[in-house]
Amino acid sequence: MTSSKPLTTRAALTSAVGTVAGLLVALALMVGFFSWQSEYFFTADTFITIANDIPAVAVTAVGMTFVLIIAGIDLSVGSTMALAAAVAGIAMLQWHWSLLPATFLAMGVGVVVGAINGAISVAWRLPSFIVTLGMLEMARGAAYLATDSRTQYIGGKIDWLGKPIVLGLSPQFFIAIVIVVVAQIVLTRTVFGRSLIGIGTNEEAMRLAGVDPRPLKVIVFALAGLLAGLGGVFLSSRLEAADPNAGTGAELVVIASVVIGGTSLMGGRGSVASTFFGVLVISVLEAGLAQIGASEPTKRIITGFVIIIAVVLDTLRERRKKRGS
Amino acid sequence: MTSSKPLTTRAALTSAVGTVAGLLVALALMVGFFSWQSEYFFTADTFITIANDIPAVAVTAVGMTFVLIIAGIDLSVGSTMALAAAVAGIAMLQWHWSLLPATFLAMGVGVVVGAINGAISVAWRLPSFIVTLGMLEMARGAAYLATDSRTQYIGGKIDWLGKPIVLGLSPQFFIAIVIVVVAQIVLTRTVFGRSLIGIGTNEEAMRLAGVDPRPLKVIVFALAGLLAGLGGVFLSSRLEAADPNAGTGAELVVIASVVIGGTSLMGGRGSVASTFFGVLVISVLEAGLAQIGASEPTKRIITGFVIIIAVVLDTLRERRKKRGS
Amino acid sequence: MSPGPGNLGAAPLPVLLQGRGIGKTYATPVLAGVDFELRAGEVLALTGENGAGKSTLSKIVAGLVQPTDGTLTLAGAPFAPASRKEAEKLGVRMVMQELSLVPTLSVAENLLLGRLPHRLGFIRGDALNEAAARQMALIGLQDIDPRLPVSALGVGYQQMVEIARSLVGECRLLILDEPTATLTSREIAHLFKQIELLKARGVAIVYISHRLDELQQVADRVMVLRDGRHIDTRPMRELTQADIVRRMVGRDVHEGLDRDVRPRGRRALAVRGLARGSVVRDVSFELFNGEVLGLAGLVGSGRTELLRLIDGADRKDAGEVLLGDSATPAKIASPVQAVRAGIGFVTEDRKSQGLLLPQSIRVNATLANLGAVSRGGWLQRDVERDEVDRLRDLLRVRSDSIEQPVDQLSGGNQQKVVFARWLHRDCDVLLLDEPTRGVDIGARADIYAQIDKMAAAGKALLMVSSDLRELMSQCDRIGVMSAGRLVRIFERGEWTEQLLLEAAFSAYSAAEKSAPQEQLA
Amino acid sequence: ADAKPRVALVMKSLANEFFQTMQDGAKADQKARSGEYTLISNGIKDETDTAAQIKIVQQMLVEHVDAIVIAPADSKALVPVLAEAAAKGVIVVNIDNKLDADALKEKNLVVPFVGPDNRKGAKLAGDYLGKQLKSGDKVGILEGVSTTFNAQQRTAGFTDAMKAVGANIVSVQSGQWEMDKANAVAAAMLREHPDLRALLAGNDNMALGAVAAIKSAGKTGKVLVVGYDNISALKPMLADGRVLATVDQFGAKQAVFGIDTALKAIKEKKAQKDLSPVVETQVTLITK
Ligand SMILES: Nc1ncnc2c1ncn2[C@@H]1O[C@H](COP(=O)(O)OP(=O)(O)OP(=O)(O)O)[C@@H](O)[C@H]1O
Ligand SMILES: Nc1ncnc2c1ncn2[C@@H]1O[C@H](COP(=O)(O)OP(=O)(O)OP(=O)(O)O)[C@@H](O)[C@H]1O
Ligand SMILES: [Mg+2]
Ligand SMILES: [Mg+2]
Repeated sequence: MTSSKPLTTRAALTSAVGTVAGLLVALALMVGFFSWQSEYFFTADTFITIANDIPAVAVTAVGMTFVLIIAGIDLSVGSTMALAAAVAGIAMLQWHWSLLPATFLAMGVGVVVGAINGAISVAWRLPSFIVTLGMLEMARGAAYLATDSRTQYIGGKIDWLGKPIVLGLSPQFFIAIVIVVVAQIVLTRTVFGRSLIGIGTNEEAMRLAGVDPRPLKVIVFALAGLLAGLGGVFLSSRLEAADPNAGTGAELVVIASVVIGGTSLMGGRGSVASTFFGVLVISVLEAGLAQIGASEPTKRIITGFVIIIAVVLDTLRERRKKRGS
Repeated sequence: MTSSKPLTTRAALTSAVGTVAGLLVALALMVGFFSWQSEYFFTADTFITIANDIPAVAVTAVGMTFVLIIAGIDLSVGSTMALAAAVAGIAMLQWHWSLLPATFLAMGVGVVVGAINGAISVAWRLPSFIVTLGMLEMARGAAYLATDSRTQYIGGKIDWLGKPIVLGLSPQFFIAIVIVVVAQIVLTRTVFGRSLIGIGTNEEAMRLAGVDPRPLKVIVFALAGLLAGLGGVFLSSRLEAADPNAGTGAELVVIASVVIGGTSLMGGRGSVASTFFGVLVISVLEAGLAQIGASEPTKRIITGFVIIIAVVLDTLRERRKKRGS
Repeated sequence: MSPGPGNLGAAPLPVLLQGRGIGKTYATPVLAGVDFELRAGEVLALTGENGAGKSTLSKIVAGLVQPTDGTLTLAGAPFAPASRKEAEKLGVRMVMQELSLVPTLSVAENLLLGRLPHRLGFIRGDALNEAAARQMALIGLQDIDPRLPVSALGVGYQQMVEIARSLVGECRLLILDEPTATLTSREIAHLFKQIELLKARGVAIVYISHRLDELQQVADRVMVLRDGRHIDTRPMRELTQADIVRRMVGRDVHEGLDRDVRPRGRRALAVRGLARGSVVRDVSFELFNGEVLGLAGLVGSGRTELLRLIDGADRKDAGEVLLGDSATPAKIASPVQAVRAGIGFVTEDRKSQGLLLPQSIRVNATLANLGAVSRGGWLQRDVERDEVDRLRDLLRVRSDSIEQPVDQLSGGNQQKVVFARWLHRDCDVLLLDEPTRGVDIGARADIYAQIDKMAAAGKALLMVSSDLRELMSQCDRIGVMSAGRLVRIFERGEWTEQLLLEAAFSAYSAAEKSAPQEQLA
Repeated sequence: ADAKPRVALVMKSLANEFFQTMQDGAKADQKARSGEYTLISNGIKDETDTAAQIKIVQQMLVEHVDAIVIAPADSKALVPVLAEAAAKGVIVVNIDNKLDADALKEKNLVVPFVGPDNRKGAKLAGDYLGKQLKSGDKVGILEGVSTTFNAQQRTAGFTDAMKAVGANIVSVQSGQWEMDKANAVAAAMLREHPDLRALLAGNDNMALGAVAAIKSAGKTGKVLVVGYDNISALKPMLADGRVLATVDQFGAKQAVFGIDTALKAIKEKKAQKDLSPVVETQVTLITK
């Protein structure tokens, strides 16, 4: 038995690298399988397409990671995406705003939706599951109202975000990467991030330590709303339209990605970096299944299976690590 | 400090009556509003239609109540309904089974799906949220496979369950009522029910007290599957067809009903009886909004709003009670 | 260096905190008309039975609970803290009776929770770890790496972290609510040294404990509460332990250090070569019907782990447990099998491992033996109510009714509910981990009486305690664990406090001077 | 690789029987003339998941297909990605749901539409129903997902026909294309308007839901129902009159027509912009 210090550092390192390594293995397996099935899969094109595909889900998943870390959940992100995109679309079409202010407006809408989620949960100490379930319905209704239940075609005005600029990659890809990196730093290096982990683990202890969890929780939900709003704009820019049905069911995909990335649904444990890889797993799976032309039932069954397997593997790894240490 | 007995009974009574009373007030308000809006709302017809409408959701919600009580969640119930109904439909159409054995088969399918959910969650100690999310996809895929993605018309063979027998009410209504009553008794009066509440409150304490939570959890998920399977048959019998898309999104409606009925998403607290009233609230709302011909956005917004308000009211009541005692 | 009890009378210290007519009413009054004063640089011991209102009074002072009556003044100014933060701003701090740490955060982060050193919101890791190490050194824990997650520490160490945390920052008044309930003498010595230093700096200390011998060591004055009322406050030196007890419970209580050795029956249990990692190493012993075998050891010596292994709660790496006279190992892979085999386990951490907090006393008490209150799977409410009423009276659980949720009970009464559960189960072998943690002296006597009764009925009891006096008074034999090994089993008559302590340290000093923390890795 | 042209068929929800039929038709056709082309077919989870469909189009581009035959989930939002496809030289053919003309214009794109006129189809059914109605009769419309173009077109077609006979449309509500949702809505309409004469459903699944609602209300035979799509489950209903009529738009053939158009363009080496804009396919009223 040696001194404990080197051990600690090593353990901490192994943990972060561990999750990502596990996900990389899963990714490699999938890429291998799909490459074997389709000669066109293992090409730069595929990966560029995937890369340009993920920003909307990725940024929304970043917000969801924070929410799960404080032991909350946000089922309204899909609707928020649609509502924010709808408002941005109207701003561009009817009020002739340009892309940048419209994007900020969308993020503002997201913040408001998220803050309402947070404020209601906090004020009456309600589980966020049910509050955001209500919001899922309300924000979707609002998106219908805003667009008059019709897809609003925006056109070239919004497509800049999704158009390739460097190496075939779009600005939204780079923005998403920056957000992931910044969020990871915030989570691991700041007082804010630590407080969130504390709240997710033992809210009462945080309260007793003089950290009021309430404003922090509202901020986290607002942040999730903001990022969902941005995700909505990203989605719109690929569609060049504001679709009132955009993001239907996105909440479950986003949550699945975050959980596959090793973030705990019980709160207190999570990493934005591995969320990103969780998003990749789902995207590669989706892309690959489409590329080999799998039938709908097959897709469903395989997707469900992969979600479960990915989480089982993560748990086993996590547990082995614990036993080892 | 007086003797404990009178206090106890009174408190217990107030509690049970309290939740239901709150829901009754909510129901009365809605009925009042819709009756004011539509001259045809306050008629026996309306209530008979609603009564014949709810059994599928009601029995599924009973299963969900048990799942929430052990601090689990089951997102796969909607897909399970479809899969079970599909299998029953095939049994009746292709193998020429009669209704009763086909219904048992459907419940059997539900039990298998639920038991798999439970077994996976228990074996790897995974959150049921993610396991059942995977199952949501898989069971839906299986339902597509079973029906070849086509609605299977079953016809008169299955309609007995949904046909009025007494006072315009159908056998499935009475079956649902019996199930609610039996489940409530099981929950409050049996060792099984007590153990579930214990597991939902503090699983580790139960384990150390010598109650193995694992088989009980598997049983609860299997039970939820069984009831979802029965719900699927109920749905089919009203429509006289097995629709592979049946029950899409039902999980959220069911969870909302259960939570509105005062069952805690955190586990350890819940009542089947009030779940039934939660189901009523959602059904009356849906029926009323359709009857006054509300637009789709209005429906969405009001539904979301009612979900949140109902839970806020329940929480306030609960809290007032606690403060009082 | 310190004023000490002796020279207190010489120059009365200035009054720091004064309470007048403090009352608190929940459903029923739990505090009524309490007057008290606290002087700078003194240690005021607060004692009383479980549920007397000690924690409630402390929480009022610390801003965690608002009084329904009465006023407080701090250094002459009105003092009505609305939150803990507000109280802490004025230098009033409290170590809670129940642990309130964040297991996923590191020791350092927990120590400085709410005041993490940062620059523009970014945590300054070095400053954090340095400050934490300094803080830990104050209470003699310089060996623990502040970067470890708290969850890697045992309960005892976690308690030490709690204490260390309260010493961070400006402090004028410190409340310690049963800080030593899970500590052994080594840690307690560190704590007392720290208390002396604080006193010398003029800090006023409220010290709550059920261990009266401790009070004699540290306290300058003693304040006794009974049923939420102030009974008496006097200088410590004017009182004997018996005086204090009489004031607390209103009657005499006999602990009796010199009991006769109980007649030993047949073998109830044999443990052979039990091991798990470096926490429990090759432990073997036998336990007999009708005896109480104590387990002493330092915090982290592996006593809890040993009980958990016997109970099947954790997986063992090696070894076996034999039941009764049987020569074949019993198959006990889970607590469920243990209970079925007649082994009960009163856990150390009642909050996370024992109780269903939001549920009633009734539900909690019958949990391990639902079969006795049911027929064919159906609960028999009347039977259950009668049995729980009986248990409640037997153990004198202070509560409004058996329907009261246990999270509304005081700590000691919660402990009694856990104990009641295993009385109800009626096991052949009972594993007791700190069974009197936080239990007052009167109630302790109740529990001892039950232990006695069970032993007399031929049950076998294995009791872990950090309170050597308790072990010495209650046990027929005492085993001592050190660094995961069972180093020696003393028979009654062989032991002295000194010998027990030496044994407890033995495996550590043999390996290295650097103490038990190596097992933390 | 092989010299055979590779055609990607991108469908809407394969959970919907109509598209399933369409896909099966295409697969059967490909099997019959497997020497002529290869087929990759894909669909999305539900009809509103536009983003997922875009992803599929992109994957097909990555797969280097020669042609894309698509039933767009949204008539506007799919245009940009299809423009991208055309720019890469992939032949794009639109089936089922017509792409928005303005959006195509902005992208300077010509995409041949091979498919039926939904409005016309709905009007066929509506007109047939109209013969049994008199002026002032109350009718209700069960719309699909209101945000989709097909749903809107069918509602418009029904409305045209009802206006023509002077019937009174008392309610238009969405049944989300689904049987159980339509059932609940139809039940409410029947209660609210006890003298309702007919229910016009945007697809046959919803018609099935309506039939069930009529039965529960004890009004079988008193309320007429028309549907759209001619799914197999409807046959017994048509036979005994519980459903008056439905519309067949020959889903099984639609995709094949689209594929033919694409193959022809490839064979003749025509550029996208030279393709003829509309190839209308047949819609037929089915009453038995
Ligand atoms: N939140 C609450 N609601 C109702 N009663 C409460 C609540 N908190 C404490 N009590 C009651 O107040 C009384 C005093 O409790 P307190 O915790 O102050 O006792 P204590 O003297 O610290 O006892 P112990 O030695 O067991 O820790 C108890 O009878 C307890 O049941
Ligand atoms: N859940 C756990 N995870 C990791 N290490 C643990 C855990 N529980 C205990 N340990 C470690 O195992 C060792 C033995 O702890 P154990 O609790 O058995 O000791 P103990 O003598 O009962 O002391 P205590 O008074 O702290 O309970 C300690 O070093 C402790 O830090
Ligand atoms: Mg206390
Ligand atoms: Mg211990």
